[in-house]
Amino acid sequence: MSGSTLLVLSLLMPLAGAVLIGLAGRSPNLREAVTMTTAAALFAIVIALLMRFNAGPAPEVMLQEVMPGLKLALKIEPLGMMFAVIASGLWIVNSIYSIGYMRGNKEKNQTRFYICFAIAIMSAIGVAFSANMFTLFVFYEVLSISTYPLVAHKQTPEAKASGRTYLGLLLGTSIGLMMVAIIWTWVATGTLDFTKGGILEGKVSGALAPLLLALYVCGIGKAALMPVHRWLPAAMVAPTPVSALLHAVAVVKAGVFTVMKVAVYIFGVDFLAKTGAATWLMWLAAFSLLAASIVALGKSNLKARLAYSTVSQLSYVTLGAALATSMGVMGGSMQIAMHAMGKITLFFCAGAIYTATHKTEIPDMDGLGRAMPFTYGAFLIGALSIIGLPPMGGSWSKWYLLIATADTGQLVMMLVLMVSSLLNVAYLLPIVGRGFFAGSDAPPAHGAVHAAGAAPAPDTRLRAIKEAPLFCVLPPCLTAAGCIALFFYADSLYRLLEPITRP
Amino acid sequence: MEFKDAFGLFNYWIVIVLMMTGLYIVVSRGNLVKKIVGLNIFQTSVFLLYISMGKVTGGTAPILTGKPEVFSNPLPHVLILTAIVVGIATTALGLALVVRIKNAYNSIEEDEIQKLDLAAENEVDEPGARP
Amino acid sequence: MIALLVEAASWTFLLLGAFLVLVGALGLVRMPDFYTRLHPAGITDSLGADFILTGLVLQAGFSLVTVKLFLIGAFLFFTSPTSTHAIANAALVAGLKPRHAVVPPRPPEKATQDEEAR
Amino acid sequence: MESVINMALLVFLAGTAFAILRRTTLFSVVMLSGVFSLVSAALLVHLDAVDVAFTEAAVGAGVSTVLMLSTLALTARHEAPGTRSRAIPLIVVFLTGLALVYGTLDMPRFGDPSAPVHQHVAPRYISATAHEIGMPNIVTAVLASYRGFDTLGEVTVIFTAGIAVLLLLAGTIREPTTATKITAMEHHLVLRVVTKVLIGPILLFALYVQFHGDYGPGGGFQAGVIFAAAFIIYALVFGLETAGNALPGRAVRILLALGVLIYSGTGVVSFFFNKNFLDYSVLGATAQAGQHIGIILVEFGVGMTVAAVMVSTFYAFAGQNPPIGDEEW
Amino acid sequence: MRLKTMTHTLGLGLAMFALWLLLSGHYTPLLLSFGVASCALIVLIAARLDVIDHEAVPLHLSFGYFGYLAWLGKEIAKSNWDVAKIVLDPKLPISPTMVWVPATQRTDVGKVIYANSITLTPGTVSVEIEHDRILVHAITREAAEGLESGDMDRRVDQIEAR
Amino acid sequence: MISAHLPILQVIVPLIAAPLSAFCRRAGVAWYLSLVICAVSFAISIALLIQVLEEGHISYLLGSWAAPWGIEYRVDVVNAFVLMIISGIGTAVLPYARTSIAAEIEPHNQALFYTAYLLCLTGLLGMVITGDAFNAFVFLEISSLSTYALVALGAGTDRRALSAAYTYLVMGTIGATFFVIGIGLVYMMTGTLNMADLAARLQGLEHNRTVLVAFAFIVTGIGLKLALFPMHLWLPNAYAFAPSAVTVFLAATATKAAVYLLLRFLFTVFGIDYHILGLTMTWLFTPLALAAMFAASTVAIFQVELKRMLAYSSVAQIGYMVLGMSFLSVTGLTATIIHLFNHALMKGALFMVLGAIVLRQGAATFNTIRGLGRKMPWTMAAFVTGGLSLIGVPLTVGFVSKWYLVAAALESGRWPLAVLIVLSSLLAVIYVWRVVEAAYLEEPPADSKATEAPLSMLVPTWILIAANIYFGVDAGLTSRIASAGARLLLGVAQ
Amino acid sequence: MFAATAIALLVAMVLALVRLYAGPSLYDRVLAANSFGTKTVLLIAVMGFLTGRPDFLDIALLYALLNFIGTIAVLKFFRYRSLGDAVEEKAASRNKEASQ
Repeated sequence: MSGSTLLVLSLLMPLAGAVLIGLAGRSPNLREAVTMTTAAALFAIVIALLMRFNAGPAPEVMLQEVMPGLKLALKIEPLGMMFAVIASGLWIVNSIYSIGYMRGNKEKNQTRFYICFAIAIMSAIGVAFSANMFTLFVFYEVLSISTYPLVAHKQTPEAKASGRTYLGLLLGTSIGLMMVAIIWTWVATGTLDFTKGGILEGKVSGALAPLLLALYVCGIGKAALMPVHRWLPAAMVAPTPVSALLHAVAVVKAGVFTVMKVAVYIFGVDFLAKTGAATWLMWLAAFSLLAASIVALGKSNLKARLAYSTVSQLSYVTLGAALATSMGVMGGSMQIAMHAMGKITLFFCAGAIYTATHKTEIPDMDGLGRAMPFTYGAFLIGALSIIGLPPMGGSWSKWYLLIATADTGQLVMMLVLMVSSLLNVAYLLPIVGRGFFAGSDAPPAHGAVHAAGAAPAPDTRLRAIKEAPLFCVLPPCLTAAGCIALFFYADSLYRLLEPITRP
Repeated sequence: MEFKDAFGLFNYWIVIVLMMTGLYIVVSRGNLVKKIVGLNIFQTSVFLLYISMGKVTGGTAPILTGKPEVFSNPLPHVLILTAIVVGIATTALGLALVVRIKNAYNSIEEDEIQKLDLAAENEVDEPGARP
Repeated sequence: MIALLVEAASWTFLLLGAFLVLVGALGLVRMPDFYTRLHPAGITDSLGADFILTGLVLQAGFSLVTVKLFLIGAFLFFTSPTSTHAIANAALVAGLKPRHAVVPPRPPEKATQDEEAR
Repeated sequence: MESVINMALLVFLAGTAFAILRRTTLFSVVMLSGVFSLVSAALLVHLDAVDVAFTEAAVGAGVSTVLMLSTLALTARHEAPGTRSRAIPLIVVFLTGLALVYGTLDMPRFGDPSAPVHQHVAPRYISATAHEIGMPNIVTAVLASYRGFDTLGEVTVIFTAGIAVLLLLAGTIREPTTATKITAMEHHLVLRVVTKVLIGPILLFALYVQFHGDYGPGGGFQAGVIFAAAFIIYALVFGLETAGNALPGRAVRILLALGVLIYSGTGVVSFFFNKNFLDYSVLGATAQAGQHIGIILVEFGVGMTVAAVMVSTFYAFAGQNPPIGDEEW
Repeated sequence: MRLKTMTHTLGLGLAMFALWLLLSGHYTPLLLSFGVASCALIVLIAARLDVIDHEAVPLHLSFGYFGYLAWLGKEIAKSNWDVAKIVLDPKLPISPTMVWVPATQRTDVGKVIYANSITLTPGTVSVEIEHDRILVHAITREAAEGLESGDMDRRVDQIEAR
Repeated sequence: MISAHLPILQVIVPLIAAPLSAFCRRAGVAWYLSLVICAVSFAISIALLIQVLEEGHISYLLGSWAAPWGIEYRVDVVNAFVLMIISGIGTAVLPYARTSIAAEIEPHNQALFYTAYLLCLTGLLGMVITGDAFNAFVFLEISSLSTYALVALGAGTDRRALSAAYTYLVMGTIGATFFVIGIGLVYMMTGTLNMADLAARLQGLEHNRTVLVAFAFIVTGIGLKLALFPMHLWLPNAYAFAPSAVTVFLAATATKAAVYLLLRFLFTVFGIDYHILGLTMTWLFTPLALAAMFAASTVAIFQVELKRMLAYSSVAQIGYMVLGMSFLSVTGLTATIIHLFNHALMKGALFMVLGAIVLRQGAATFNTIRGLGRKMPWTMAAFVTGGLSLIGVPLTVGFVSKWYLVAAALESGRWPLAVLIVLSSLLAVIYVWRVVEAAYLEEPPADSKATEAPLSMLVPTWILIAANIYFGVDAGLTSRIASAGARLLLGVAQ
Repeated sequence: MFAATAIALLVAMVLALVRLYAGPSLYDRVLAANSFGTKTVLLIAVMGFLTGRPDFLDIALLYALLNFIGTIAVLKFFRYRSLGDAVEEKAASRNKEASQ
């Protein structure tokens, strides 16, 4: 099979999966089998593409010329390849987890869930392989729309409100700002192709470049940079597999991925550095990074805390892009992968806890670690990776970013990174700590109210809790292992990404 | 402007006054029949505007008599013949609508009808309401 | 000579007609109530119109125009009393009372020659 | 002298328009609007637009008045006192008027023979009608031939109106009852006799106007209106049911459509001679004769549709059930 | 079709054609044939409308009608003068009166002629027609008395020859 | 031979069919006739478009009288495109209309409905194809009169159709009369009515005050007809209460023809060099268009009745078209022309969906569509797709329009306008999403008996939806035509 | 002379208009309108001569005809409150009252 066929297939496969899932909606088992098969097949295709990409010229394909000069086209480049691998790989894990979670919680409308999920993956792959900004934008929008039913899945008023915030912010920023930026680029340069070294140099004056960059970055709502991050915590009402999808597999990753692409292929690192267009962005990212961490510290809802953690962690990527050096780009790009693996682990664990105990508040979770050792173990590994401690994958990205700040002499930024790591420790590790060590005898402080009533004694309560179903526990363990593996195999990732950092 | 010039335009000015009277009746009155009458006046005055521009001083109606004569411009006449027909068609249709409105609302006053319409609009919110 | 005479006659007719029309219109304004107004209106319709038309006929000589003027006259001759009668009748039927006259009571039926209307 | 009459009529018109604005009795308004049409028609005659005057009289003073009266009979007699603000309409209208007056400043003066209108297009009609069409009435020539397509449009407009009125009112036409005859004015001796006498001449006049449109003012449209007037007066006096028996609504509907078909059919014939639509020159031995035949045919179509539309519209209006309840006049 | 109706029909057709010739002024074969067609159409329509009878085509009126017209013209002139005087008189000397006057005509056409004649003469207006009498509104007492003399009534009777 | 007469056939085929259909006593027969005629008409328009694309403009002399003396039909790429839109939608509506009309209109009116429909089509086609200013007025009136009647037919289900039709009639007549005044004034100064001739003779009269006023009146008159804000007040009710099939047809065609007329007068008759044109555009059209985009969209958000909501949305969309013109650039006009087409597709489809809902539920309000996503999946899926197109999501036609519009704004350096354009399209997100939420995220009432719409309605709807997608994915053809049209109007070489 | 006649007619028309506007009864208005119509007929006839084209009398004839029809329509309207065949209780009863 030729590379371009494979490319097209990588889009068609999840799409076909969506259709088949719809057809198989009557029989849950068949439906889930289809999901799994599709996920596996997609991963295989992506891996095949990876091999082909490593071996020779990048596969590319032109799908359709929408308007004169404006093409829907796919092309593989390193960053996208990495994103595709992450998305397709995590889909498998996430699917397994979904089966456990959705069945465990007896969610309604599961067929719709799986269909939308498949379409979301399709669009994530599309985003990853886009050959130009237009194509990327198209898939970006498809992604927003296809995930909307997932966010509003529960159909409660709260879910609907979150759905509204989610879609409103994502569509609003993308159509309202990013589209303008894209058309501006088009009008200025006559092309939207992702080109190494950027296309804007000489086409847009240095004074306007920050403005254009602002349109892009604020337009990419999925990157959840601080003023436009509201959708992310709001989307926490969704079922946990969806959160995992949002935070790790596709959505936010598509966002920061797009930021990276814009920085590297539209503006070009040199152009950014030369004009200083990204300086403001660097400060914004830094602010976002710290502020979100501090907010996370104050959240007692586990998923909300993780959500703010995501906001914070994503800012690392943006910061990497904004530093406008090769090391920054490298660190940012790696952070995409590392964070994906770490955060998905954490969410899986949160979901597993919820499935097993129906608890969402951190103070209620004292001592759960002893009842659910696998879950909490995985959580610990994920947390460490997020914090950036060896031997977890997360340490590499933080490392490169630190080098980048040193390269550019941004000592303040270096300080910010360090403070941030401390904050990470402060909001993540206590969860694990309380899980294992707190509340062994006394009823949890917050539980006092319900303990007063007919609630069973703490011991029996704890004893009643078991690990979540296998399908819920296995995936976090796998991804936790992945976190560790990434530490040891970061080299291949580096080699994959290396071309983009070369001028 | 010389007096003679002004006089040459005086015709047009009165025609404009007529037009505007008609238009004013249409926009300011709430009675549906009177609105139609206003439209009629408006349109008729426009006809006069056209015909005025076709008039040649000392000219005569554009029907050949075999003698060499100065004729007024026939084209505006043709146009206005058509326009009159359009006007009567509009009037007939408008009046037919008025009759139907009277049947349906028992009123031909715009204000009352609007009130009734508004009430209907508010009803839609209620469950099971069918307009 | 004849032409002059005809011209003079035509003038006379026209001016007389114009005068009568004016008088009729004046009466229409001056008279106190609906029923009395019917009479001066009749002046315009009958002699006023006829005089003016006659004056015009004299101007036109014998031609198609004469025929048409004559037709107008004939038409008015038929229709104007009919309209006037119809208006008066309608007013009476609707109950409009004359202000300066009493509607006389219906005299008793003399004979029963009914079924007049066809 | 001419300008005196002109001015006087214009002032009449203004006076009438203001009176219409002021009156709240709708009946007066309708009468005044009839007068408005009548005066403007007189003014049109004065401005040499005899064909237009003919039409305006037939339409404005005749048909409109009858239709408006029927509407009044079915709706209301008085305008409710206005509650709405009149300032905004006044300002809008005033500004519009001001704009128009501003526009007049560069206009050629009234009656100026050197105005641009008299220099282009129109002179050709005046000079070429005699040999190209061969009829004295230039207006008819332009109407039916040079701009014959506009007139086809006009017939379609009137056809549309006829269809529209049928669509709106046909559903609410009352079934004839036994009592209906009472209100025919047949017992009205004078009206009955005079109407009977007049119907023949009116019809004749209509047909005269129909066939002499080439020579003098008139043509299919005016003829159609007069023709319909004969039926209307008949229906007024002898009752709608009698009229409906003599000329059923279904027949009227067929005639309504037939007129348009005659007109457009005449145009289509040119196709068979590989000429453009509405090119009548193929219809006769010579181009001029062809034009003449074509014009007679299309005028006939116009007359038929117009008459049928007028009659059917009158039927539709007059056949409505009057609302129950009365208000004092 | 009865003979009487036939004559009426024929009369109508001929009258119409005469009128056409008077109106037309163009005597080309084309227009003449249009004329014939038109008259035929009118007769057809009239028959359909059922208006062909002695009322529509008053063949029964004698030639005395024209004499009557002359007399009526004189009367009209006279009464015009009277009413004009009243209108122009600053005092407006009116004495409105309403009276019933007998109408002795045999046919409706006769009655209509009488009623219209009354209306045509200014000063008197026929307001209502009953079987054998007409309610008249007169502007002065004298005008009413003039009618009550019955002169006009008789003259109209006379033109109903048959 | 027949190809020489295509321009006139375009108009007289429906014109002759209209009286013929009036003979039909049964609605079914009239429907068949109309369907065939509309299809023929559509075929003719496509043939014309092809011919025009190949050969440039076509001129057809009616009655064989040479141009300024007789009436000329002048087909170029701009009006050929609009003709195609009108006749295409006209054809697409008919299969749909049969079921819809049978349900919504009193039986005795159903046969004549098709006559009025054909007349409306005739009028629209006639006013678009003609090269004569007054002839445009006549056909404008044919379409208007039949439209009033068609709208009033909605009285079969809701009496408000009558008052809506009346308001439409009054406003429409005022507009038409203004238009006639304007034409009269230009005729006064030039002595001609032929548009091309007018354009030539208006040269040198740029500063003539009469011509200036004529310009103002023509623009205002057409503005009323096309519901340019704030002269749009007639439109929402007219669309909301007309029978569904009529709404589809009108929403997709009527204002389009008016926009075309405006383009024709602004750019062909008065010409790009007309001194006041730029000022009008900047100081009148731009603010009005923006006001339309925002005010109408905002009002749309608060509507309960869906038809009316979309009607307000139409007002906003007209704002886009007008805004496109106001840039006076090739890209801007391309945006306008392509949006004529695109908007016809999306509004046509969306109103068709509403018609299907009306058929099944009796009315289309937020109340009656609750949970319909499950009960009428195909119908609601069509709505979602159409709604996305309205919002301007990529791969739909709406995106293409928006793309050109924003590009035009950026090209002209007025980037705040670009931002405003997209912001206003975000308002569309809100009202479209209210529907989506109600249809998909709410449970249907327990006693709901709603079933999927009949195929006769679904198929036309989905044809239009498919067109929405197809021309959104491959806008090459439409954008080529639109930009050729824009160049033609602006007099820029190809 | 034509001019004098025309002016006299115009003045007469003004007077008729005054009556038309002033009323007071509706019948006065009908009468005035009818009278106005007759004067217009005459005016048009005279104007034909005034402008030297007396062959437009068809229009005057038409006016006369329409004037008549208009008046009949008005009357029917008054009497029966409808131009159709409606039976109207009130009109019928009025009729009776008036004739008694």
